[in-house]
Amino acid sequence: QEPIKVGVLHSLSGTMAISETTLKDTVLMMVEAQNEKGGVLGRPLEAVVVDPASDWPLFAERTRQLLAQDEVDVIFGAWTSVSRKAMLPVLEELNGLLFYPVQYEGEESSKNIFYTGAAPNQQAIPAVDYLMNDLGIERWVLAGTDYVYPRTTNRILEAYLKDQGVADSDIMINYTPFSHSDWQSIVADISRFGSAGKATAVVSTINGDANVPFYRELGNQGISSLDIPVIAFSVGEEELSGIDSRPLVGHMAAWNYFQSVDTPANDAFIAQWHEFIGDTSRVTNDPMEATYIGFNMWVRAVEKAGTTDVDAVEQAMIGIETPNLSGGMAVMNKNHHLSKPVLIGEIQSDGQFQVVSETDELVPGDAWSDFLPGSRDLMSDWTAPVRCGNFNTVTETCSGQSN
Amino acid sequence: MSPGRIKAPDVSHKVILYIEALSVSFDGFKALNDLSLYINDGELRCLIGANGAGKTTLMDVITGKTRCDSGQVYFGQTVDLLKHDEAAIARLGIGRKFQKPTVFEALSVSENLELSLKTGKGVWFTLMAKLDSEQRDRIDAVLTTIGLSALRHKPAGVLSHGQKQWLEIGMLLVSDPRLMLIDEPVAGMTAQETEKTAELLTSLAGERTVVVVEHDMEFVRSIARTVTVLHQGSVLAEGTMDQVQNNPAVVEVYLGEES
Amino acid sequence: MIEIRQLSQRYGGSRILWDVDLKIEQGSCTCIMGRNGVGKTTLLKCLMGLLPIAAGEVLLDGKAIQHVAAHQRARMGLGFVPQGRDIFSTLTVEENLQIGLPCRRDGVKKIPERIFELFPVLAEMLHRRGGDLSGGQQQQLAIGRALVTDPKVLVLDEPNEGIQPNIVSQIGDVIMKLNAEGLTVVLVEQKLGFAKRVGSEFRLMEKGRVVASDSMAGLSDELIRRHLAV
Amino acid sequence: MLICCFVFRLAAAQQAPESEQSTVAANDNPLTPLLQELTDANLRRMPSLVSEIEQAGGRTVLPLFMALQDGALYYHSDSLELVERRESDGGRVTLTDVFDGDVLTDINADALEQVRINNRLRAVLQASVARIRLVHGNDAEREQAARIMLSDLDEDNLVLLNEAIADEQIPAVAAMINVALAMNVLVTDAPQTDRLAAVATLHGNLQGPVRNLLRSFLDELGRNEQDPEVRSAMASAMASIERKVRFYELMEQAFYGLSLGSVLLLAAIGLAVTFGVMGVINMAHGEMLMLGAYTTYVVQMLMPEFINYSLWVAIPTAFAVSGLVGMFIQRFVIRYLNGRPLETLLATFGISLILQQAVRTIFSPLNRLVVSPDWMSGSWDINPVLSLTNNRLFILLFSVIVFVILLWILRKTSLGLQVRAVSQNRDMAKAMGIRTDWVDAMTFGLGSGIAGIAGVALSQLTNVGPNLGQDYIIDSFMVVVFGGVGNLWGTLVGAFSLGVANKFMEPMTGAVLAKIITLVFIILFIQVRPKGLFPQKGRAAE
Amino acid sequence: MSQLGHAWGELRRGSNTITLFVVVLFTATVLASLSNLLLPENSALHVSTYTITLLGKYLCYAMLALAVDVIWGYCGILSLGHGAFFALGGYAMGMYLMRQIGDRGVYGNPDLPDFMVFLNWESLPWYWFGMDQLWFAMLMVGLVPGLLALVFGWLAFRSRVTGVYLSIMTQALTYALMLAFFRNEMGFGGNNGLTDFKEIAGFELSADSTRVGLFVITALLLGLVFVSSQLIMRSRLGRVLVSIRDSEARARFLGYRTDHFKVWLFVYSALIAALAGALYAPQVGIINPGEFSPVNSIEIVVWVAVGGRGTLYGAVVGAILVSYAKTRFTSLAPESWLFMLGALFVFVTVFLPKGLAGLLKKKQQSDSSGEDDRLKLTGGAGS
Ligand SMILES: Nc1ncnc2c1ncn2[C@@H]1O[C@H](COP(=O)(O)OP(=O)(O)OP(=O)(O)O)[C@@H](O)[C@H]1O
Ligand SMILES: Nc1ncnc2c1ncn2[C@@H]1O[C@H](COP(=O)(O)OP(=O)(O)OP(=O)(O)O)[C@@H](O)[C@H]1O
Ligand SMILES: NC(N)=O
Ligand SMILES: [Mg+2]
Ligand SMILES: [Mg+2]
Repeated sequence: QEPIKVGVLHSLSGTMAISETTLKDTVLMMVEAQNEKGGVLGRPLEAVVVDPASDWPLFAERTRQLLAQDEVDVIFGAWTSVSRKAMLPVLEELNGLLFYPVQYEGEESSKNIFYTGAAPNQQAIPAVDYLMNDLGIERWVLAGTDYVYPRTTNRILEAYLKDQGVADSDIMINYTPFSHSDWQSIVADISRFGSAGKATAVVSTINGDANVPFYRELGNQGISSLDIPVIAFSVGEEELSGIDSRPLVGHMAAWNYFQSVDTPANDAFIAQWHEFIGDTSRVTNDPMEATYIGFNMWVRAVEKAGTTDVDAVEQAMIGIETPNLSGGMAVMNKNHHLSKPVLIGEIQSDGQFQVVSETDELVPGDAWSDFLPGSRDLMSDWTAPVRCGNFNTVTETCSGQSN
Repeated sequence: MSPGRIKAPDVSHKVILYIEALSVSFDGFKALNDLSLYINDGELRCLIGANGAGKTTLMDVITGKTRCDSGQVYFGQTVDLLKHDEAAIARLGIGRKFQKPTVFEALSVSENLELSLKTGKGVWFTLMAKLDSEQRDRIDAVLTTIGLSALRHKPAGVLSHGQKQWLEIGMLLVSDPRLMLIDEPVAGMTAQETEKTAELLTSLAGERTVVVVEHDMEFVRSIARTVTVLHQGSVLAEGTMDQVQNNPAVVEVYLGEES
Repeated sequence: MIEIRQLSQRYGGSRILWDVDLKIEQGSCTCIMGRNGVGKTTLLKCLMGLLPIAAGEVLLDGKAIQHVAAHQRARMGLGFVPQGRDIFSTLTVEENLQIGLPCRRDGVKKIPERIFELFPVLAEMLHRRGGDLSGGQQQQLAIGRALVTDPKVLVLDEPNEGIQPNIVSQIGDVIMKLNAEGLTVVLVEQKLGFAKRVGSEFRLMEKGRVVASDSMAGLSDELIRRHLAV
Repeated sequence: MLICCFVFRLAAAQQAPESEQSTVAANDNPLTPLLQELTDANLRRMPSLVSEIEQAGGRTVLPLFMALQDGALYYHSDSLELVERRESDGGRVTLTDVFDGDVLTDINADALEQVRINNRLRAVLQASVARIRLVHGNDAEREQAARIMLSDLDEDNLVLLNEAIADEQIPAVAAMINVALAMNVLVTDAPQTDRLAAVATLHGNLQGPVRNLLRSFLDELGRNEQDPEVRSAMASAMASIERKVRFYELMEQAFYGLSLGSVLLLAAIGLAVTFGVMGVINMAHGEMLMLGAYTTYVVQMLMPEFINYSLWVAIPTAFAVSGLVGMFIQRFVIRYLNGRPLETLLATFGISLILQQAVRTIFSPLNRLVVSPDWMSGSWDINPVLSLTNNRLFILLFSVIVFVILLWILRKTSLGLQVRAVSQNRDMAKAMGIRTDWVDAMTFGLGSGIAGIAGVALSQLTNVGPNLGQDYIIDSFMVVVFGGVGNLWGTLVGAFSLGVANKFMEPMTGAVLAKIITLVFIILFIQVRPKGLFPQKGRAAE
Repeated sequence: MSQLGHAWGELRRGSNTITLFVVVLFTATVLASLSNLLLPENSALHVSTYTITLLGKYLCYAMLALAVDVIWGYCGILSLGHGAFFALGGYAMGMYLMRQIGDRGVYGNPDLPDFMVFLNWESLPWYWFGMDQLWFAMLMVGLVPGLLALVFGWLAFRSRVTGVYLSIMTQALTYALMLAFFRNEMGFGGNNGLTDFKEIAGFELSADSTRVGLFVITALLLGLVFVSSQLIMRSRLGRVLVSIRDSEARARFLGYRTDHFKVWLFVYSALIAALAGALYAPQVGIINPGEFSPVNSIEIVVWVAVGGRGTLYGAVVGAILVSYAKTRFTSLAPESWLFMLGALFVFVTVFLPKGLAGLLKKKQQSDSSGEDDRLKLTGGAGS
């Protein structure tokens, strides 16, 4: 039987290897497990792993290589938005299929990409709601790494907070470069901002590497979750495994999945992961779950379509439901985004999260934010008759890449 | 096309180089101390003086390499050398041979000479420049004079110490300067080569002005008309070779008993 | 004391030394002479171990040393004053002198006073950077530096280049004095007068070969004309 | 019954303190059902439950609250007995009785479940603990309790404060309580004289709540004090506070600057040796830092019980590891590049790639967890607005010590002299009997080893991951060049001045722009002083 | 006129490296292009568009390496920041390509690129004006990096910043630019940079013919830059540059204003780099601040060193070879390619000090060297 080729396009070297290597392993694990179950459509799966080396143009080149040279049927890959943006034109040109497993800023919907991570409305907005309603936060620090995901998320949050009646003077926005390591003055500023007598929280979109020194500085300056809680969107179990989490107990993160979620599916997944990676101290995290969901959905869709043909699979994907690890079912919507539950967890001293809040219903991922003027009127629907990733509901036209 | 041409210095008062009250110090150490010196046009002047007297430093100031603390240096009546940088001074027609031979090691011997030619030195000029036959002849002639014809295509880096000395002299010759400052030309040369150099320098004087620094007294004697003795940064004595040689102060600090 | 047998040397493709044979007697002062570029410096560097040799043997006190590292040769008693002085320019005069101390076989850890007696100017300039000295001062420093190592053989490459006359004669005196005290001297020298004054032996080189060797008295005008004249 | 046994223990615990004789009989102790409820209450019920426990138990529940606050309160899944479960650095678990602190050995740790806690509960606990401590705590605890109450002046607390001031002996504690009371005077309708006296008490007080309160009185949209006399007193009190705050903020900024400088210094100082003195453009320098940091990680892995001492082991080990790797690199690569400094850039760049990938392969690409020892955590609180973090303080001190030692080695040992000689003229150095090979290897080893030590310090500040080196290499080169290649003092001054400049700019420009401005400044500065702050002088340098 | 003739003469006279280089380059280009366009896709000789794009990228890198070699190999100016000029050229071209998207962006805004729309930019910043015209964009491709090089070079060379100081300053320059371009406020798309290009000068970028066209243009320009650089290096100007490399002070005493030469060369080199960047952006499909990263610039230097600095063809060969190795290694051995690449660099420096070109030269030399060298060498003075 000719194998079905699965492209794996995660950075194994360079700055992003820190996060992406795990996802490569996750895909390999899923492929292996699927092959044990007899493959897909009776054909074995074969993973084609390449290393784009955290170099964005290389993502485009490798995508082209996977699609044109290796002729893979699907790609699981990318972490940063810029790498996805670099891949996108190639995917559309060569009609490839990408599963993108990381929370991102939204404002995109391509026929060739399925977004299994959270859109801002599946992470940021529920998190702020929780802080505002349950913790009575009145003053906000929006701290992020200076790139498009934090920028967009914070812009959305700013608009949202103002909608909720928060004054300008009660919002502080701060951006730092990638891998920023000297947080002394910023943390001191936050501390000062938070000592004005109003309950203050930090909404952090600080990216991976910069978090360790950030949290260390928080701990050392004695800012506890009681004084100024921090809720992060990019800090998961994997990031915490590199930080001494004892001083961070009580700070929070918002995700669609936590390793600590107590479900049979999750227990099985964790066991499978530990066995595959051969290290029981390795943790799982949200992008892994997103990869897991994406992979299972793709398998289901291929089986449903009876072929790996991209157009057929793309259509078959919509409406597919597979179990997520936190207990419910994840649904793929017409806009290529998932409906998922949103969880808020507090950091525990063992580096795990304790879920303190969970949305009652699944939150459908929103490709276009309702809080940005440019995208308020846009919607995405890849089913007939709209078949458009950015359909303007006012002018009733589809602009851009879908032409 | 000759963008390299530069007005000749005004030597109406016969003096081509005025040095007045020149002082240079390094970290408080006075290398030149209120030194005054006048060089006539067409003269062959020998500059002697103890090691460390400031001879090389003087040349450094004249050629723009070292900034002085105070004093004046004029080329002819009008050109204030202190206001020019090295390249401009070189273009004015002041050439120099260094005490420690410095040649362009990666370039061949003849290319070293080609670059020293007295022509335009601008970017565009050199981009378009081509050797004309006159220049070619000139380089050949100089190569013969300095005895490096056979090595013309060798990179200058492989030359021995003495050969580099000759090449430096060659570079000076080919650039045809108005004023030549020559620092220790015969160091490391055999007696015969020294003689040959003496002849060469004597023949150059007259049309050009030559200032030679040298410790080889025989050599100095063989070329000198006027000798200036520097000591601790100022002029100790000046005169003919004989006068200088019999000056007890000079004997004391420089020549020693046996000369 | 020193014997060189069938020494050959090449720079890349071109051969500089051709089967050089050379003997230097204990306590002699041997002048190596020859035109520019005949290979004198190259020969000395081969002797010091600073250049790899292509073939041949170098013996010091009957022991083959061609495979001994340069720093070992220095410790075995070869003191070197190179052409162009090669002062450590950012080191002070004092440091330049101190560098040689560990080489001494007698374990003395202080710069011997003797050096400053020979070259008083060094005492004056003790704390100035070596590179700032004038050429002549550097030359004296270079000789002083070599003497600090308490060598058995002093190898000098044109030590008078650029030195004021009274110092030249002083250096000559120093060399003769040291020689008289039993130090073996190997001297490359272009100036005939000086060579004749201090040297006891001469070796003439031409195109990478030793073409004549004799005691200084045997240096005839004929030889000079043939091998040294331009 | 197991519950009986538990209750018995509780009763015994309540008997223990002499000052407060418990009159509650074991059987009708109102605490018992509450404590039992603790084991299965949901998080919404918890806050009120905690208050009830506080009411019922008074000071006896303090250890319980402390354990709960730390997430160390567990219960046995069958017996529902409450125990305190603590884990040492090495992972050894100790179970103790919540009330008397006795070590319990007869309980199966696997059957324990944690009493869950969240932030809201922590806040409630903090207030409860403060209330208990205000009365029963030691001096420091009482002062802190009063301070916590500053931002929470409800009636209960005021009663407690008023009681407490009556027999408070310690001036510092009394002062803090008085501040709280004075704040209360201001917010109640007290007569003018009282209010003026209260303002006088608050004059120049740096506590955050005091400032906030005064600000709100001066704010027209806030409480907006009407009485002009009181208002002007408040204004002057506020002005004096703000003057002090500004001063301390300046101090704080200077400290941040020095501390950033110390990190730059540590990162650069090894490079000042390999690059500055030896002239090797060492692109693998960052990886030497990285190796030092990973060494710290490995050391901590090997001695989990002694985290507090791990750094003292890590420092020499890191020096040895990075130093040996450096010597290895020198012996097998750089040695062949003598006299070709620019080529060393190429080779060391290759080596840096190899080393990065090597740790990725060995330790995984993930960041490694390096723990701070207790003595490096926390901060030195000088006053409410100025506190210096301990780890930064230690690193600042450490960087200076490393600098002094290095300076001593290069100035006072023969190695220092020899390396300078070798880097200037290798052949001549050989001719002077110097073992140039050995000197090169030792010096490169020294520079690398120091980088390793710096890595230990960095492991206390930032990620220990394969990219660690890359984050510091450019800054290191910048510092060395800015200070003047070959001059250690230059590196010192360069590092500290860049650090301070950066930190003084940051509040105005933000971190990114501050960094850009610093870079542009360095570029322009080098135009003015082409050889850095402390150029090598003399003829040879030309 | 006569100069042209002179140049032509230079070109013909024994310039076999030039001829060889040009012939090889063009044969390869023509063959690759034709086989992509004419041969059916399943033919064994068909060159895929993927390969064409890859080759196009390599040629851009080759041009960039050439730019570095011109200053480093011939004038001893080691720039660790040449990626800056490359990236600026790329950005200028990228801005043009962004403007060409017009209202086909996801928000359908005819004036503002997408990233500006969703970050709420009201209008196009002034520096974006005119970038919708190819000629203007091309002007900017040269002007902006050229001016930057001029200002930086003028400042640095006039103050005699040399050696590692200069190298580190160029690194600071590109690093500062990287941080600046990362900032979203700059209006260049922040970390994402510029991407999702649609067409260039009216041609669909995704069409094979456009890709081949870009590839051919790149090859042509590389050839042109190579020939012109080769001519410069063979002129007296080239020798002056080498003399500056050997001893700048001495060159000054000969009357050369070495700072002028260096500034001129630096600008020339920056222009080549910018041109390479401008060709790179449309072929790769994205330009972002990562191109400014100092590591990228170091890699360029590595290409040159591997190929052999001081020989232009060496730089070209080095760039292509190392990039090819990287491409191969990252797919053949994704987990360990860095070991191989790192080892390659170490190997080349230790065993091939003059790079691959040096290896070639050595072979030639050892074939033709004889014992008669000594005659030339021991001439001595006079005779
Ligand atoms: N850059 C410098 N820094 C410090 N001192 C210097 C510098 N240049 C020269 N000197 C000092 O100035 C004095 C004069 O030096 P100079 O080289 O001019 O002497 P000189 O007359 O040429 O000697 P020689 O005949 O030995 O070449 C010396 O003592 C030297 O140490
Ligand atoms: N590094 C080198 N590479 C190639 N050839 C060299 C090198 N160094 C010296 N030579 C050549 O070797 C020959 C001998 O040089 P050497 O320096 O030994 O001469 P020398 O006898 O000391 O001359 P001088 O009296 O001028 O000092 C010269 O012809 C020189 O060109
Ligand atoms: N999509 C992100 N987190 O870059
Ligand atoms: Mg002199
Ligand atoms: Mg010699």
